[in-house]
Amino acid sequence: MTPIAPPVLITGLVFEAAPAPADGGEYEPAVGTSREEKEILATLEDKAAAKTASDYQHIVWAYGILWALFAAYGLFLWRRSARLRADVDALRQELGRSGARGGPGA
Amino acid sequence: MSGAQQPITPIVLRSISQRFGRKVVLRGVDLELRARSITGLVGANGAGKTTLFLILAGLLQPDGGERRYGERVVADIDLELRARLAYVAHAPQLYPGLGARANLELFAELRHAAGLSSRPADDVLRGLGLPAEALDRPVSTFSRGMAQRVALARAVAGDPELLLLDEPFTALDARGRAQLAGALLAERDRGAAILLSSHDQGTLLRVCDRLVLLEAGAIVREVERGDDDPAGFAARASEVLGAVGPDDHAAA
Amino acid sequence: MLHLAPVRLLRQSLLLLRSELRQELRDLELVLTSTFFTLVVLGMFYLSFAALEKKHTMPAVPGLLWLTVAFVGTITLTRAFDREREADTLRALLAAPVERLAIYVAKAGSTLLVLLVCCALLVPGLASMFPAGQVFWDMPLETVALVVLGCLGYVAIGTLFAAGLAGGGGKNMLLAVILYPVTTPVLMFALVTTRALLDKNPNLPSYLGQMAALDVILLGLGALLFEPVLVGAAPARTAQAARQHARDRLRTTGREEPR
Amino acid sequence: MKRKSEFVVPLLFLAAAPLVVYSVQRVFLHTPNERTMGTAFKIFFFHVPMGWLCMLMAVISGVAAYVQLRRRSRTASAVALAAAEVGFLGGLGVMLTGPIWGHATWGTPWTGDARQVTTALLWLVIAAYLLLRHFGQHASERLAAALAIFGAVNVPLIYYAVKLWKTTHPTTGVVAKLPPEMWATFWPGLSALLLVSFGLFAIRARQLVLAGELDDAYVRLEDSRA
Repeated sequence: MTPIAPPVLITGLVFEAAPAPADGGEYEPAVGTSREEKEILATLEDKAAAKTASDYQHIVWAYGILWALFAAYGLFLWRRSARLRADVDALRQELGRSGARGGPGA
Repeated sequence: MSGAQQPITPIVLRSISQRFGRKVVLRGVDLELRARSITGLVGANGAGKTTLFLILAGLLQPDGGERRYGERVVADIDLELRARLAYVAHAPQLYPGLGARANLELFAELRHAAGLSSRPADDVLRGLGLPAEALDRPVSTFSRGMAQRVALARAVAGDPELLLLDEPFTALDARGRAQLAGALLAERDRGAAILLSSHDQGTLLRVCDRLVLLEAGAIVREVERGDDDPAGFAARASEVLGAVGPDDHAAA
Repeated sequence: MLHLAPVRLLRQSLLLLRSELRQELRDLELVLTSTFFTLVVLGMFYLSFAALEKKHTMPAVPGLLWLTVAFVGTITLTRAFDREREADTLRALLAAPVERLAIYVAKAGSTLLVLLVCCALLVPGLASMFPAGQVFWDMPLETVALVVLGCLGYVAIGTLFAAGLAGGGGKNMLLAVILYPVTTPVLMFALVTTRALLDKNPNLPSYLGQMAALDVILLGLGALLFEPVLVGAAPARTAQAARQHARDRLRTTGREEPR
Repeated sequence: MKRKSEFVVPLLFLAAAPLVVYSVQRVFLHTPNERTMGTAFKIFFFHVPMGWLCMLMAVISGVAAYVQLRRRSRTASAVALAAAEVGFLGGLGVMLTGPIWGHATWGTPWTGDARQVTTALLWLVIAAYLLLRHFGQHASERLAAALAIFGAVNVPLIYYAVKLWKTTHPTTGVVAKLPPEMWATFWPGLSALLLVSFGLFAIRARQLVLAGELDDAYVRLEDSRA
């Protein structure tokens, strides 16, 4: 967690109060980026990270469904094939039987 | 236009076949229908009789085989051919709300609209024994036999060269059957080729010039009435009729 | 002597349409059941939506209008062809020397008339029920054009499929299964146009024109497919044999004539 | 006897295999994220081709159905049914991934705009066709063919409806405005999908033709015994 304390929300007030501890020397303002910008960036990065994560979840779902659809259709086709093959085998058997009886198959 | 003058008889079916998937309804039927002749089609229920009628009337396209009407090999039964054939189905196919005369007049007007002629409705209906008081009653009040007569009247009104009758004698009493048989003979003498299916053996024997036995979608027997030997025909015909089996008559 | 095909088509269509109407006038079965159903639906709409504010009725009215047309259309077509099926009269017409297209035209025409009678109740009903429908009163000509075009498109498709099911001995349950998805494009166009009418959109004439074009396409398609669907075409081999035979005959007669 | 078509299917799949790998690699590793729609844009690369597949198959089915109706061709009947099945699959893919994309980008699974609605409609017509082919009797096969033809006619309506109803959905414009590297990813994905789908379609069509021939064989066997 980034240390975003409630005061940040009222940034203006916080930063008005901030330049005070000149005596302590423990606080040194970063050059180039203000704390405000940093914290805004951090929030945005957080949001972006969350968005990307959720996006990836969506992508996984979408692609998962697509592959599953095709797999299901493949399975359906495969089952049809098996049934057809069984049918052809049955026909062969019938032919063999009528062949043995001296039918046209002989 | 010159084709219209040529007769559409004889009608020749050559190896007509019809199937639905693995169920074969007709297998290689060869049949010839000649002018001035009544052919009786007999066979058990489900032998494919009705399908054969539908194919001849142009209501069903066969899966294979050839239909020849006169000189023409026919792919579609077009309007010109339909003008010269008539089909009486198992059901009377009449508008129940209309009277007998109105039913006939509708079809007569349709013929006129196409430039075809038609006999006056009243004449045909009376000729088939429909009482005058019944002419304008709605057909829905008719008995099955009366409706059957109206249907036949409608068929013959256009003087068809080919008359297809699927079970016309059903639900008729003996007098009605005799009347109908008389009408059929008259149509034959006018020059029509008639195909007739029925379970009524007596009438078949009386009117038919030829009997054809349809079994499981194939024509298996044929007997013709010779000029010389009426008794022989009767004997052979009874044999064919016997092959249908008695159970099926009851079912019809 | 046979009349030319267009003459036959026109005369036989009129005859069949007249016969349809005559039979309908005898007992008014279709008109009565369909208009009654329309009234019932209108009543249901009133109970369900009378409390809507005006801005909400704006998008609701087109939907209510065309949804009702879809319902009534299904009922009318089902009943109209059920009657044909009960007496098997459709087959009698198909076997008679009647242009098959005339059967389509007559059936579509009579169904259209029944639908229009229903709309004659439906549109004023909606107009008086919902404030947004006021436009129907304000622009009567456009409203009539819209309703006629919408119903015509619906009937053009509906007749084909209802006849196909009635002729093929198919199951009637399937009619609803087919009719709704197939007629939705027409109804969608009708919806858009109705919304344009209610919005007083200046492009309304162009929308109506598009609907007319769609109707022409659908009628053409219905007419084109009616005979093949009801009777079927000859198998390719048979058709080829017939053509070959015709050619042979032509050749032989051609040879004989010079002699 | 080996037929030409028996080599076509493995060839299609063989050609599809590297394309599938390549397109997946491109989609997930190579292609930059789209700015406004974010990572979820990657769904686009299969969502849109699925839509195209659905429409293409509807058109194929309609044309085949017309041939079937006019010439009574059993092969055309098989092609029409196979195409409808694959089109149904494509439509289902669109309808399922569409809401996922919509949820990721607009926060709502169903925006209810014209293209969604009309695709759903086309899909319903295909579904009705399959129902009729499956449950209708023999005579309704011709009616089913008419239904397939109407499905094909619906396809241009789908495009037209988008014009008529201008809404939030990315219209054809978005696809056209795609930067070239997106297109470079899009085409392999589309080709892979089409190859696989045509492979499945060919298998199914051949199965149906085979089933018909099998019927013939049974009938002939029965004939020879009679």
